[in-house]
Amino acid sequence: MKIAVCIGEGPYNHEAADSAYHFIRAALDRGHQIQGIFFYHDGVHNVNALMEPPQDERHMANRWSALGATGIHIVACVTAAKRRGAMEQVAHVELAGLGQLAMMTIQADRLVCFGD
Amino acid sequence: MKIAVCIGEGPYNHEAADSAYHFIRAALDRGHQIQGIFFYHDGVHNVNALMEPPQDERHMANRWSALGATGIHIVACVTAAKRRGAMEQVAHVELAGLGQLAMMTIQADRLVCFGD
Amino acid sequence: MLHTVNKSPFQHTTLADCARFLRSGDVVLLLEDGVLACQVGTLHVALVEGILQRVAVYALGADLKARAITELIPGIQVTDYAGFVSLVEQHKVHAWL
Amino acid sequence: MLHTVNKSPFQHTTLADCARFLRSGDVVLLLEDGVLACQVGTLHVALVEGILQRVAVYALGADLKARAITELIPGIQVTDYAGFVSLVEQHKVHAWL
Amino acid sequence: MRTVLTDVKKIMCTVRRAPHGSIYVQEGLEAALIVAAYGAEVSLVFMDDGVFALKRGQDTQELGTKGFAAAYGALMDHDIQCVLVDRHAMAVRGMTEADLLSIGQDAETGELRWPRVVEAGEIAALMAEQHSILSF
Amino acid sequence: MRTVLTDVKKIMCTVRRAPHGSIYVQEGLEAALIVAAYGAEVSLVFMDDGVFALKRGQDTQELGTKGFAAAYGALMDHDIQCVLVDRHAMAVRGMTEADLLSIGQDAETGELRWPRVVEAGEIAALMAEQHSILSF
Repeated sequence: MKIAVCIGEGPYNHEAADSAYHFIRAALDRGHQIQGIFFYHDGVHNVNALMEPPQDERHMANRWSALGATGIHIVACVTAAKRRGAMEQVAHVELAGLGQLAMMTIQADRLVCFGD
Repeated sequence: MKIAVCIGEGPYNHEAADSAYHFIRAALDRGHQIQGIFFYHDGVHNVNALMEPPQDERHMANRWSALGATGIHIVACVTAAKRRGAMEQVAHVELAGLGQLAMMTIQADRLVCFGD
Repeated sequence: MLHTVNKSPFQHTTLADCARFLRSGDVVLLLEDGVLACQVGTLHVALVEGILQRVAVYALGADLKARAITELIPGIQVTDYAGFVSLVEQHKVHAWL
Repeated sequence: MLHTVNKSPFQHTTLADCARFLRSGDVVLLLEDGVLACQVGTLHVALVEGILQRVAVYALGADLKARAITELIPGIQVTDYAGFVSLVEQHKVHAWL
Repeated sequence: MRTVLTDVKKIMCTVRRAPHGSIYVQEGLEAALIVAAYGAEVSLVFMDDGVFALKRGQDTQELGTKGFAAAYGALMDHDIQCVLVDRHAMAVRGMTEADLLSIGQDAETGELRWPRVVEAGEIAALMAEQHSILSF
Repeated sequence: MRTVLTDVKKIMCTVRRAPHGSIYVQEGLEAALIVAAYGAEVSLVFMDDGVFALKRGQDTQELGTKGFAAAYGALMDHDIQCVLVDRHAMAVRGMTEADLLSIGQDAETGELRWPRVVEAGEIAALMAEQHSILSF
């Protein structure tokens, strides 16, 4: 099954991004295809290359980047990111418009939204 | 009167930062001294130098920077900012520890918190 | 004590939570989505009227205008940011975030 | 339809709001702070029991453990992220954010 | 901008948050317009505090924010015909149909278009028909 | 780290959010410890969903997050003696005193310390005595 995921909240502040990550990992383990991951609203902060969490904490941006390195299409909304100053993305993440969210949603069999 | 302000939410996503800004302007107009402005939690995104909001929208980081240029002590929590990747501040804003929040709170006559 | 409430009473319990901690002489300031509590004819009029019987309630005019809340429960006082500052001069503040 | 609810029922109306839109065959998944609704002996047991009479209710085990919710209202089924995926395989999703 | 697809997908956007206190309504409307521009059949449903986004007379000038009135004007251009609002949510919030703002004009007749006030059951039934649902 | 001030200020930190769904409790505790380290007399009050932060047995291992148990261990080191929890908030959430976790040991006697369960009126009275209140 092709699954798209939309994430609307930033990392650390809310659990939403953690839930999305665990869900995506489980979906991959069950053999599904992730059609795409779209970061919207404050979600764009998830893939900020400048984050330096404490060493004993999970590194959210690196998690997303690692997923992107496996070929999963990961997009942060460029309009939302510009507004919020999240302009330096980790590797394997694209900055693009809402059209990507539209395409993912239309092409996937399922859309799952995470947020606050 | 000496007033300290703590802001716990990011710009644009929530109205909290707008409310804080309007409150601070009104306090200055009434002749009060702003002991300091402390950005905590997602609030650290307020002073991100990389934000580029649409031209017809308010520019939150520039607003804060302009207040800082008048001599008001503006601090973003360094731990919160590192975690979230808000590492490039606009001018007239300091990146520092929670001790600054403690000092502001202790030294001011009033503390007003804004957030989600 | 000045209690600031910035959440809609229709999806959050914040205003009701705050009401349990009010003392004589306290003041409630509704701002941001909190001003939605001002509207007449809603499910939560009794909650607001109960609070009005005990303490003064203010609402920020800019937030009311943004949300087109024009018919207010009688007794609620509309103020502006300068009025907010004035309330802060008179009271310590607890923000019910 | 799979309805995901991630808010505490004690400070948000999300679960009650969602309940108004449930149809036969739907499923509710409680996750994040939403799992706080599972606790026995709370103010909102009747709300949860009412939902359980109409549809299946699941809760994410990892979120229950994080919050030390160990005494669950009978009928709630504990699942994991793989179970979440399985529910998504079977249903379209509406997230009550 | 419009892409013709052989298989038109039904996509619902639900708006449950209050306007102005957060940006979700504004960014949600922007997303709904784009999804429609990509050829999906979009329905836009205002529930819970989202109904306040449809209140007539919102004026954000004093707040110094832009608001999202322009997005409503674009709904018809993007062929978003199905704009629903939950009757119960309006009632408990003291809103009547007379409080609703217009969501644009019919391109042909020039008549004003309005959100359609419906029961929860109709919204739930429509949800069940969707290919996917975006939450704002 | 401790600064001696002639005029010790009373600062209350209120915790009203549920733990783990957001970071407010964790960052709030970090702030409370620092404020105490700067010589203020800190009281820490758990109200509404904040009472869940004091539930015994929280285990975030499966979530892959760090949690904030360490912060509780540091309360006594920072001389935060006044840790209150609202009785009504606990009751409506199905929590009893037996569900509460310990907030450390007395430095001299080694006895376990516990949050003190109090009525809203006592919290409101204590609020009125504060120099300032931080909300988390």
